[in-house]
Amino acid sequence: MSVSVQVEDFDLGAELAAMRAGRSDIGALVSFSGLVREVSDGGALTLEHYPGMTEKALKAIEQEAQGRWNLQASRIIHRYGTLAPGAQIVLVAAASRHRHAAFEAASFMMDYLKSRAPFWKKEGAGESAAWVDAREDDAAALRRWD
Amino acid sequence: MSVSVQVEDFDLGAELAAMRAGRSDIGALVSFSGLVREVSDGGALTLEHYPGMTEKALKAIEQEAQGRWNLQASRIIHRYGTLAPGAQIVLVAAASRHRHAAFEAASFMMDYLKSRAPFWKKEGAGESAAWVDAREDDAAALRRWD
Amino acid sequence: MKVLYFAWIRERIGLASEEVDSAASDVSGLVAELAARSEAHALAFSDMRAVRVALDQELSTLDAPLAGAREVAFFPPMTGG
Amino acid sequence: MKVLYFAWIRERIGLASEEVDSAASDVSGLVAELAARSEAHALAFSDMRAVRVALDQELSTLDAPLAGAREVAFFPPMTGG
Repeated sequence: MSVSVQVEDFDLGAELAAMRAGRSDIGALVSFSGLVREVSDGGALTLEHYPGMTEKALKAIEQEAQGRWNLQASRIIHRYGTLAPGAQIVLVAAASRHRHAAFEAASFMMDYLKSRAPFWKKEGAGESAAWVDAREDDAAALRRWD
Repeated sequence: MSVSVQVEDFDLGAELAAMRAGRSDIGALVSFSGLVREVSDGGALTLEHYPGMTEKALKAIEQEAQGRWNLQASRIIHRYGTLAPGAQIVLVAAASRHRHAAFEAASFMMDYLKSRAPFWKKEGAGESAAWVDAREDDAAALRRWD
Repeated sequence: MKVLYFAWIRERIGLASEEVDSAASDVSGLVAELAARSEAHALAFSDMRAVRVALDQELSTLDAPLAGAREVAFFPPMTGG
Repeated sequence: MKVLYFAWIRERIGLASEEVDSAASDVSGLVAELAARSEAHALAFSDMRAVRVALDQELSTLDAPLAGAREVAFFPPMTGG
Protein backbone atom coordinates (compact mmCIF):
# COMPACT_ATOMS: atom_id res chain seq x y z
CA MET A 1 0.00 0.00 0.00
CA SER A 2 2.56 2.56 -0.97
CA VAL A 3 3.51 4.87 -3.77
CA SER A 4 6.89 6.35 -4.72
CA VAL A 5 7.78 8.97 -7.33
CA GLN A 6 11.52 9.13 -7.74
CA VAL A 7 14.52 9.74 -9.99
CA GLU A 8 16.48 6.74 -8.68
CA ASP A 9 16.23 3.23 -10.02
CA PHE A 10 14.56 0.56 -7.87
CA ASP A 11 15.31 -3.07 -7.03
CA LEU A 12 12.39 -5.07 -8.43
CA GLY A 13 13.27 -8.25 -6.54
CA ALA A 14 13.61 -6.41 -3.22
CA GLU A 15 10.31 -4.57 -3.74
CA LEU A 16 8.42 -7.80 -4.45
CA ALA A 17 10.15 -9.60 -1.56
CA ALA A 18 9.13 -6.78 0.82
CA MET A 19 5.47 -7.18 -0.16
CA ARG A 20 5.37 -10.78 1.03
CA ALA A 21 7.98 -10.65 3.82
CA GLY A 22 6.88 -12.36 7.03
CA ARG A 23 3.40 -13.28 5.84
CA SER A 24 1.71 -16.39 4.51
CA ASP A 25 -1.73 -15.12 3.55
CA ILE A 26 -0.73 -14.13 -0.02
CA GLY A 27 -1.40 -16.70 -2.73
CA ALA A 28 -0.63 -14.59 -5.80
CA LEU A 29 1.75 -11.74 -6.50
CA VAL A 30 1.63 -10.03 -9.90
CA SER A 31 4.11 -7.40 -10.99
CA PHE A 32 4.33 -5.19 -14.04
CA SER A 33 7.60 -3.50 -14.97
CA GLY A 34 7.61 -0.85 -17.66
CA LEU A 35 10.97 -0.45 -19.42
CA VAL A 36 12.43 2.13 -21.83
CA ARG A 37 12.34 0.68 -25.32
CA GLU A 38 15.04 1.74 -27.75
CA VAL A 39 13.65 4.25 -30.23
CA SER A 40 14.97 4.57 -33.77
CA ASP A 41 17.50 7.31 -33.04
CA GLY A 42 18.83 5.47 -29.99
CA GLY A 43 18.25 8.40 -27.68
CA ALA A 44 17.11 8.47 -24.09
CA LEU A 45 13.64 9.06 -22.71
CA THR A 46 12.87 12.03 -20.46
CA LEU A 47 9.90 11.99 -18.14
CA GLU A 48 8.40 15.19 -16.79
CA HIS A 49 5.81 15.08 -14.04
CA TYR A 50 3.65 17.34 -11.88
CA PRO A 51 5.04 17.12 -8.32
CA GLY A 52 2.27 16.95 -5.78
CA MET A 53 -0.45 15.93 -8.19
CA THR A 54 1.50 12.83 -9.27
CA GLU A 55 1.64 11.39 -5.76
CA LYS A 56 -2.07 12.15 -5.22
CA ALA A 57 -3.04 10.54 -8.52
CA LEU A 58 -1.02 7.38 -7.86
CA LYS A 59 -2.42 7.06 -4.32
CA ALA A 60 -5.95 7.46 -5.70
CA ILE A 61 -5.30 4.74 -8.30
CA GLU A 62 -3.94 2.37 -5.64
CA GLN A 63 -6.91 3.10 -3.38
CA GLU A 64 -9.37 2.49 -6.21
CA ALA A 65 -7.72 -0.91 -6.86
CA GLN A 66 -7.89 -1.73 -3.13
CA GLY A 67 -11.60 -0.95 -3.23
CA ARG A 68 -12.28 -3.11 -6.28
CA TRP A 69 -10.23 -6.18 -5.30
CA ASN A 70 -9.29 -7.81 -2.04
CA LEU A 71 -5.57 -7.05 -2.01
CA GLN A 72 -3.11 -7.99 0.72
CA ALA A 73 -0.50 -5.57 -0.61
CA SER A 74 0.15 -3.22 -3.50
CA ARG A 75 3.00 -1.04 -4.69
CA ILE A 76 3.49 1.66 -7.31
CA ILE A 77 6.88 3.19 -8.18
CA HIS A 78 7.23 5.65 -11.06
CA ARG A 79 10.50 7.28 -12.06
CA TYR A 80 11.00 10.64 -13.74
CA GLY A 81 13.99 12.42 -15.29
CA THR A 82 16.19 11.06 -18.07
CA LEU A 83 16.23 7.30 -18.54
CA ALA A 84 18.43 5.23 -20.85
CA PRO A 85 17.13 2.46 -23.14
CA GLY A 86 16.47 -0.69 -21.09
CA ALA A 87 15.94 1.26 -17.84
CA GLN A 88 13.01 0.62 -15.53
CA ILE A 89 10.32 3.33 -15.69
CA VAL A 90 7.51 2.01 -13.57
CA LEU A 91 6.59 -0.83 -11.22
CA VAL A 92 3.03 -1.79 -10.38
CA ALA A 93 2.42 -4.83 -8.17
CA ALA A 94 -0.59 -6.41 -6.49
CA ALA A 95 -0.80 -9.28 -4.00
CA SER A 96 -3.99 -11.20 -3.33
CA ARG A 97 -5.24 -14.57 -2.16
CA HIS A 98 -6.19 -15.55 -5.71
CA ARG A 99 -4.49 -15.05 -9.04
CA HIS A 100 -7.28 -13.36 -10.98
CA ALA A 101 -7.61 -10.55 -8.43
CA ALA A 102 -3.84 -9.95 -8.51
CA PHE A 103 -3.71 -9.97 -12.33
CA GLU A 104 -6.72 -7.70 -12.69
CA ALA A 105 -5.63 -5.22 -10.03
CA ALA A 106 -2.16 -4.85 -11.56
CA SER A 107 -3.59 -4.45 -15.05
CA PHE A 108 -6.17 -1.94 -13.80
CA MET A 109 -3.55 0.17 -12.01
CA MET A 110 -1.43 0.31 -15.19
CA ASP A 111 -4.37 1.30 -17.39
CA TYR A 112 -5.36 4.05 -14.94
CA LEU A 113 -1.83 5.24 -14.48
CA LYS A 114 -1.33 5.62 -18.25
CA SER A 115 -4.24 8.05 -18.58
CA ARG A 116 -4.53 9.58 -15.10
CA ALA A 117 -1.06 10.09 -13.67
CA PRO A 118 0.54 13.38 -14.76
CA PHE A 119 3.65 12.18 -16.56
CA TRP A 120 4.80 13.23 -20.01
CA LYS A 121 7.42 11.44 -22.07
CA LYS A 122 9.87 13.09 -24.43
CA GLU A 123 11.94 10.91 -26.76
CA GLY A 124 15.43 11.76 -27.95
CA ALA A 125 17.64 14.71 -27.07
CA GLY A 126 18.36 18.23 -28.37
CA GLU A 127 16.71 19.46 -31.57
CA SER A 128 15.24 16.09 -32.53
CA ALA A 129 13.57 15.50 -29.16
CA ALA A 130 9.81 15.08 -29.43
CA TRP A 131 6.95 14.73 -26.97
CA VAL A 132 5.29 11.35 -27.16
CA ASP A 133 1.66 11.44 -28.27
CA ALA A 134 -1.00 9.91 -26.06
CA ARG A 135 -2.33 6.67 -27.51
CA GLU A 136 -5.98 6.28 -28.35
CA ASP A 137 -5.81 2.64 -27.24
CA ASP A 138 -4.76 3.77 -23.76
CA ALA A 139 -8.06 5.65 -23.49
CA ALA A 140 -9.86 2.53 -24.72
CA ALA A 141 -7.99 0.40 -22.15
CA LEU A 142 -9.28 2.68 -19.41
CA ARG A 143 -12.89 2.36 -20.53
CA ARG A 144 -12.92 -1.42 -20.11
CA TRP A 145 -12.90 -0.88 -16.31
CA ASP A 146 -16.05 1.29 -16.31
CA MET B 1 11.99 -19.08 -23.29
CA SER B 2 12.79 -21.60 -20.65
CA VAL B 3 11.14 -23.93 -18.20
CA SER B 4 12.42 -25.35 -14.91
CA VAL B 5 10.90 -27.98 -12.62
CA GLN B 6 12.81 -28.08 -9.38
CA VAL B 7 12.80 -28.66 -5.62
CA GLU B 8 14.96 -25.61 -4.85
CA ASP B 9 13.65 -22.12 -4.28
CA PHE B 10 14.32 -19.46 -6.92
CA ASP B 11 15.39 -15.81 -6.86
CA LEU B 12 12.48 -13.88 -8.39
CA GLY B 13 14.46 -10.66 -8.84
CA ALA B 14 17.36 -12.47 -10.53
CA GLU B 15 15.02 -14.36 -12.86
CA LEU B 16 13.26 -11.19 -13.98
CA ALA B 17 16.57 -9.33 -14.33
CA ALA B 18 17.93 -12.14 -16.53
CA MET B 19 14.95 -11.82 -18.91
CA ARG B 20 15.78 -8.20 -19.72
CA ALA B 21 19.56 -8.26 -19.29
CA GLY B 22 21.45 -6.54 -22.09
CA ARG B 23 18.40 -5.71 -24.19
CA SER B 24 16.30 -2.64 -24.80
CA ASP B 25 13.47 -3.98 -26.97
CA ILE B 26 11.24 -4.98 -24.04
CA GLY B 27 8.61 -2.47 -22.99
CA ALA B 28 6.65 -4.59 -20.51
CA LEU B 29 7.56 -7.41 -18.16
CA VAL B 30 4.79 -9.13 -16.21
CA SER B 31 5.45 -11.74 -13.55
CA PHE B 32 3.18 -13.97 -11.54
CA SER B 33 4.41 -15.62 -8.34
CA GLY B 34 2.31 -18.29 -6.69
CA LEU B 35 2.91 -18.63 -2.95
CA VAL B 36 1.89 -21.20 -0.32
CA ARG B 37 -0.99 -19.79 1.70
CA GLU B 38 -1.31 -20.82 5.32
CA VAL B 39 -4.10 -23.37 5.69
CA SER B 40 -6.14 -23.69 8.85
CA ASP B 41 -3.99 -26.39 10.46
CA GLY B 42 -0.80 -24.50 9.70
CA GLY B 43 0.80 -27.40 7.88
CA ALA B 44 2.98 -27.47 4.83
CA LEU B 45 2.05 -28.12 1.23
CA THR B 46 3.46 -31.07 -0.68
CA LEU B 47 3.55 -31.08 -4.47
CA GLU B 48 3.81 -34.29 -6.45
CA HIS B 49 4.45 -34.19 -10.19
CA TYR B 50 4.96 -36.45 -13.20
CA PRO B 51 8.63 -36.18 -14.16
CA GLY B 52 9.03 -36.02 -17.91
CA MET B 53 5.45 -35.08 -18.69
CA THR B 54 5.68 -31.98 -16.49
CA GLU B 55 8.56 -30.49 -18.48
CA LYS B 56 6.81 -31.31 -21.77
CA ALA B 57 3.54 -29.76 -20.60
CA LEU B 58 5.20 -26.56 -19.39
CA LYS B 59 7.19 -26.22 -22.63
CA ALA B 60 4.00 -26.73 -24.63
CA ILE B 61 2.24 -24.02 -22.59
CA GLU B 62 5.14 -21.61 -23.09
CA GLN B 63 5.20 -22.36 -26.82
CA GLU B 64 1.45 -21.83 -27.11
CA ALA B 65 1.85 -18.41 -25.44
CA GLN B 66 4.72 -17.55 -27.79
CA GLY B 67 2.44 -18.40 -30.71
CA ARG B 68 -0.45 -16.28 -29.47
CA TRP B 69 1.49 -13.17 -28.45
CA ASN B 70 4.63 -11.49 -29.64
CA LEU B 71 6.88 -12.18 -26.67
CA GLN B 72 10.53 -11.17 -26.33
CA ALA B 73 11.08 -13.55 -23.42
CA SER B 74 9.20 -15.92 -21.15
CA ARG B 75 9.97 -18.07 -18.13
CA ILE B 76 8.22 -20.76 -16.14
CA ILE B 77 9.57 -22.24 -12.90
CA HIS B 78 7.52 -24.72 -10.88
CA ARG B 79 8.69 -26.29 -7.65
CA TYR B 80 7.71 -29.67 -6.20
CA GLY B 81 8.30 -31.37 -2.87
CA THR B 82 7.34 -30.02 0.55
CA LEU B 83 6.90 -26.25 0.81
CA ALA B 84 6.33 -24.18 3.95
CA PRO B 85 3.65 -21.45 4.25
CA GLY B 86 4.86 -18.30 2.47
CA ALA B 87 7.17 -20.23 0.12
CA GLN B 88 7.27 -19.63 -3.62
CA ILE B 89 5.58 -22.39 -5.66
CA VAL B 90 5.60 -21.09 -9.18
CA LEU B 91 6.87 -18.25 -11.35
CA VAL B 92 5.40 -17.35 -14.72
CA ALA B 93 6.76 -14.32 -16.55
CA ALA B 94 6.28 -12.77 -19.99
CA ALA B 95 8.10 -9.89 -21.67
CA SER B 96 6.71 -8.02 -24.64
CA ARG B 97 6.82 -4.66 -26.37
CA HIS B 98 3.40 -3.72 -25.03
CA ARG B 99 1.75 -4.24 -21.68
CA HIS B 100 -1.45 -5.98 -22.74
CA ALA B 101 0.45 -8.78 -24.50
CA ALA B 102 2.65 -9.31 -21.43
CA PHE B 103 -0.34 -9.33 -19.04
CA GLU B 104 -2.39 -11.66 -21.23
CA ALA B 105 0.44 -14.09 -21.91
CA ALA B 106 1.30 -14.42 -18.21
CA SER B 107 -2.36 -14.86 -17.27
CA PHE B 108 -2.84 -17.42 -20.07
CA MET B 109 0.20 -19.46 -19.01
CA MET B 110 -1.08 -19.58 -15.42
CA ASP B 111 -4.58 -20.65 -16.46
CA TYR B 112 -3.15 -23.39 -18.69
CA LEU B 113 -0.64 -24.51 -16.11
CA LYS B 114 -3.37 -24.91 -13.46
CA SER B 115 -5.31 -27.40 -15.59
CA ARG B 116 -2.67 -28.88 -17.90
CA ALA B 117 0.57 -29.31 -15.96
CA PRO B 118 0.71 -32.61 -14.00
CA PHE B 119 1.10 -31.35 -10.44
CA TRP B 120 -0.97 -32.42 -7.43
CA LYS B 121 -1.11 -30.60 -4.12
CA LYS B 122 -1.51 -32.23 -0.73
CA GLU B 123 -2.17 -30.04 2.29
CA GLY B 124 -1.04 -30.83 5.81
CA ALA B 125 1.05 -33.75 7.08
CA GLY B 126 0.50 -37.25 8.48
CA GLU B 127 -3.03 -38.54 9.07
CA SER B 128 -4.75 -35.22 8.44
CA ALA B 129 -3.05 -34.61 5.08
CA ALA B 130 -5.50 -34.28 2.21
CA TRP B 131 -5.25 -33.95 -1.55
CA VAL B 132 -6.46 -30.60 -2.80
CA ASP B 133 -9.51 -30.78 -5.05
CA ALA B 134 -9.35 -29.26 -8.51
CA ARG B 135 -11.39 -26.07 -8.75
CA GLU B 136 -14.24 -25.77 -11.18
CA ASP B 137 -13.33 -22.13 -11.75
CA ASP B 138 -9.89 -23.19 -12.97
CA ALA B 139 -11.58 -25.13 -15.75
CA ALA B 140 -13.71 -22.06 -16.51
CA ALA B 141 -10.58 -19.86 -16.53
CA LEU B 142 -9.10 -22.14 -19.18
CA ARG B 143 -12.16 -21.90 -21.42
CA ARG B 144 -11.90 -18.12 -21.73
CA TRP B 145 -8.83 -18.61 -23.97
CA ASP B 146 -10.69 -20.86 -26.47
CA MET C 1 3.43 -51.26 -21.12
CA LYS C 2 4.32 -49.22 -18.05
CA VAL C 3 1.35 -47.93 -16.03
CA LEU C 4 1.92 -44.99 -13.65
CA TYR C 5 -0.28 -43.73 -10.82
CA PHE C 6 -0.17 -40.32 -9.13
CA ALA C 7 -1.60 -38.56 -6.07
CA TRP C 8 -4.52 -40.31 -4.36
CA ILE C 9 -4.72 -42.94 -7.14
CA ARG C 10 -1.14 -43.94 -6.34
CA GLU C 11 -1.91 -43.99 -2.61
CA ARG C 12 -5.12 -45.98 -3.03
CA ILE C 13 -3.48 -48.62 -5.26
CA GLY C 14 -0.33 -48.62 -3.16
CA LEU C 15 1.94 -48.53 -6.21
CA ALA C 16 3.62 -45.73 -8.14
CA SER C 17 3.94 -47.88 -11.27
CA GLU C 18 3.61 -51.42 -12.59
CA GLU C 19 4.40 -53.31 -15.77
CA VAL C 20 1.23 -54.52 -17.47
CA ASP C 21 0.61 -56.86 -20.41
CA SER C 22 -2.67 -55.63 -21.75
CA ALA C 23 -4.95 -57.03 -24.44
CA ALA C 24 -7.11 -53.90 -24.36
CA SER C 25 -7.52 -51.77 -27.44
CA ASP C 26 -8.50 -48.58 -25.65
CA VAL C 27 -8.01 -46.85 -22.31
CA SER C 28 -11.39 -48.00 -20.96
CA GLY C 29 -10.45 -51.61 -21.70
CA LEU C 30 -7.16 -51.16 -19.86
CA VAL C 31 -8.99 -49.65 -16.87
CA ALA C 32 -11.29 -52.71 -16.73
CA GLU C 33 -8.25 -55.01 -16.71
CA LEU C 34 -6.52 -52.98 -14.00
CA ALA C 35 -9.66 -52.78 -11.84
CA ALA C 36 -9.75 -56.59 -11.83
CA ARG C 37 -6.24 -56.83 -10.37
CA SER C 38 -7.14 -56.11 -6.74
CA GLU C 39 -9.72 -54.49 -4.48
CA ALA C 40 -7.43 -51.48 -4.17
CA HIS C 41 -7.32 -51.12 -7.96
CA ALA C 42 -11.11 -51.51 -8.16
CA LEU C 43 -11.56 -48.78 -5.54
CA ALA C 44 -9.14 -46.42 -7.31
CA PHE C 45 -11.04 -46.79 -10.57
CA SER C 46 -14.54 -46.81 -9.05
CA ASP C 47 -15.37 -43.25 -10.14
CA MET C 48 -13.81 -42.55 -13.51
CA ARG C 49 -15.12 -38.95 -13.53
CA ALA C 50 -12.31 -38.22 -11.06
CA VAL C 51 -9.60 -39.89 -13.18
CA ARG C 52 -7.50 -38.37 -15.95
CA VAL C 53 -5.17 -40.24 -18.29
CA ALA C 54 -2.00 -39.51 -20.24
CA LEU C 55 -0.65 -41.69 -23.06
CA ASP C 56 3.11 -41.42 -23.52
CA GLN C 57 3.04 -38.22 -21.43
CA GLU C 58 0.32 -36.52 -23.49
CA LEU C 59 -3.10 -35.82 -21.98
CA SER C 60 -5.69 -38.11 -23.51
CA THR C 61 -9.21 -39.37 -22.86
CA LEU C 62 -10.71 -42.58 -21.51
CA ASP C 63 -12.19 -43.54 -24.90
CA ALA C 64 -8.87 -43.10 -26.74
CA PRO C 65 -7.28 -46.13 -28.44
CA LEU C 66 -4.08 -47.31 -26.75
CA ALA C 67 -2.41 -47.37 -30.17
CA GLY C 68 0.87 -48.82 -28.98
CA ALA C 69 1.35 -46.44 -26.05
CA ARG C 70 4.34 -47.53 -23.97
CA GLU C 71 3.54 -45.42 -20.91
CA VAL C 72 0.02 -44.89 -19.55
CA ALA C 73 -0.55 -42.68 -16.50
CA PHE C 74 -3.66 -42.29 -14.34
CA PHE C 75 -4.12 -39.35 -12.00
CA PRO C 76 -6.74 -36.99 -10.57
CA PRO C 77 -7.43 -33.55 -12.11
CA MET C 78 -4.30 -31.42 -11.78
CA THR C 79 -3.89 -28.88 -9.01
CA GLY C 80 -0.58 -27.15 -9.71
CA GLY C 81 0.19 -23.47 -9.94
CA MET D 1 -3.88 32.07 -8.56
CA LYS D 2 -0.87 30.08 -9.64
CA VAL D 3 -0.97 28.76 -13.21
CA LEU D 4 1.32 25.84 -14.13
CA TYR D 5 2.31 24.55 -17.57
CA PHE D 6 3.79 21.15 -18.44
CA ALA D 7 5.42 19.38 -21.40
CA TRP D 8 5.01 21.11 -24.78
CA ILE D 9 2.63 23.69 -23.33
CA ARG D 10 5.39 24.76 -20.92
CA GLU D 11 7.91 24.84 -23.76
CA ARG D 12 5.64 26.78 -26.12
CA ILE D 13 4.78 29.43 -23.53
CA GLY D 14 8.35 29.51 -22.23
CA LEU D 15 7.25 29.44 -18.59
CA ALA D 16 6.73 26.65 -16.05
CA SER D 17 4.40 28.80 -13.97
CA GLU D 18 3.06 32.30 -13.50
CA GLU D 19 0.94 34.21 -10.98
CA VAL D 20 -2.34 35.34 -12.52
CA ASP D 21 -5.11 37.64 -11.31
CA SER D 22 -8.12 36.34 -13.12
CA ALA D 23 -11.65 37.69 -13.36
CA ALA D 24 -12.83 34.51 -15.10
CA SER D 25 -15.50 32.33 -13.56
CA ASP D 26 -14.58 29.14 -15.39
CA VAL D 27 -11.57 27.44 -16.98
CA SER D 28 -12.54 28.54 -20.51
CA GLY D 29 -12.63 32.17 -19.36
CA LEU D 30 -9.18 31.80 -17.81
CA VAL D 31 -7.85 30.26 -21.04
CA ALA D 32 -9.17 33.27 -23.00
CA GLU D 33 -7.37 35.64 -20.61
CA LEU D 34 -4.14 33.65 -20.79
CA ALA D 35 -4.25 33.41 -24.61
CA ALA D 36 -4.38 37.22 -24.72
CA ARG D 37 -1.11 37.53 -22.77
CA SER D 38 1.28 36.83 -25.65
CA GLU D 39 1.58 35.20 -29.04
CA ALA D 40 3.25 32.22 -27.37
CA HIS D 41 0.27 31.85 -25.03
CA ALA D 42 -2.14 32.14 -27.94
CA LEU D 43 -0.25 29.45 -29.83
CA ALA D 44 -0.19 27.10 -26.83
CA PHE D 45 -3.95 27.41 -26.42
CA SER D 46 -4.82 27.39 -30.14
CA ASP D 47 -6.12 23.79 -30.12
CA MET D 48 -7.88 23.09 -26.85
CA ARG D 49 -8.63 19.47 -27.86
CA ALA D 50 -4.96 18.81 -27.04
CA VAL D 51 -5.07 20.50 -23.62
CA ARG D 52 -6.01 19.00 -20.27
CA VAL D 53 -6.55 20.90 -17.02
CA ALA D 54 -6.22 20.23 -13.30
CA LEU D 55 -7.72 22.42 -10.56
CA ASP D 56 -5.82 22.21 -7.27
CA GLN D 57 -4.16 19.02 -8.52
CA GLU D 58 -7.38 17.25 -9.46
CA LEU D 59 -8.19 16.49 -13.11
CA SER D 60 -11.01 18.74 -14.32
CA THR D 61 -12.60 19.94 -17.53
CA LEU D 62 -12.50 23.13 -19.59
CA ASP D 63 -16.09 24.02 -18.76
CA ALA D 64 -15.57 23.64 -14.99
CA PRO D 65 -16.04 26.69 -12.72
CA LEU D 66 -12.81 27.97 -11.19
CA ALA D 67 -14.56 28.02 -7.81
CA GLY D 68 -11.69 29.55 -5.89
CA ALA D 69 -9.01 27.20 -7.23
CA ARG D 70 -5.56 28.35 -6.10
CA GLU D 71 -3.54 26.24 -8.53
CA VAL D 72 -4.53 25.65 -12.16
CA ALA D 73 -2.40 23.45 -14.39
CA PHE D 74 -2.50 23.02 -18.18
CA PHE D 75 -0.85 20.07 -19.91
CA PRO D 76 -1.22 17.66 -22.84
CA PRO D 77 -2.81 14.21 -22.43
CA MET D 78 -0.64 12.15 -20.09
CA THR D 79 1.85 9.63 -21.38
CA GLY D 80 3.29 7.97 -18.29
CA GLY D 81 3.64 4.31 -17.44
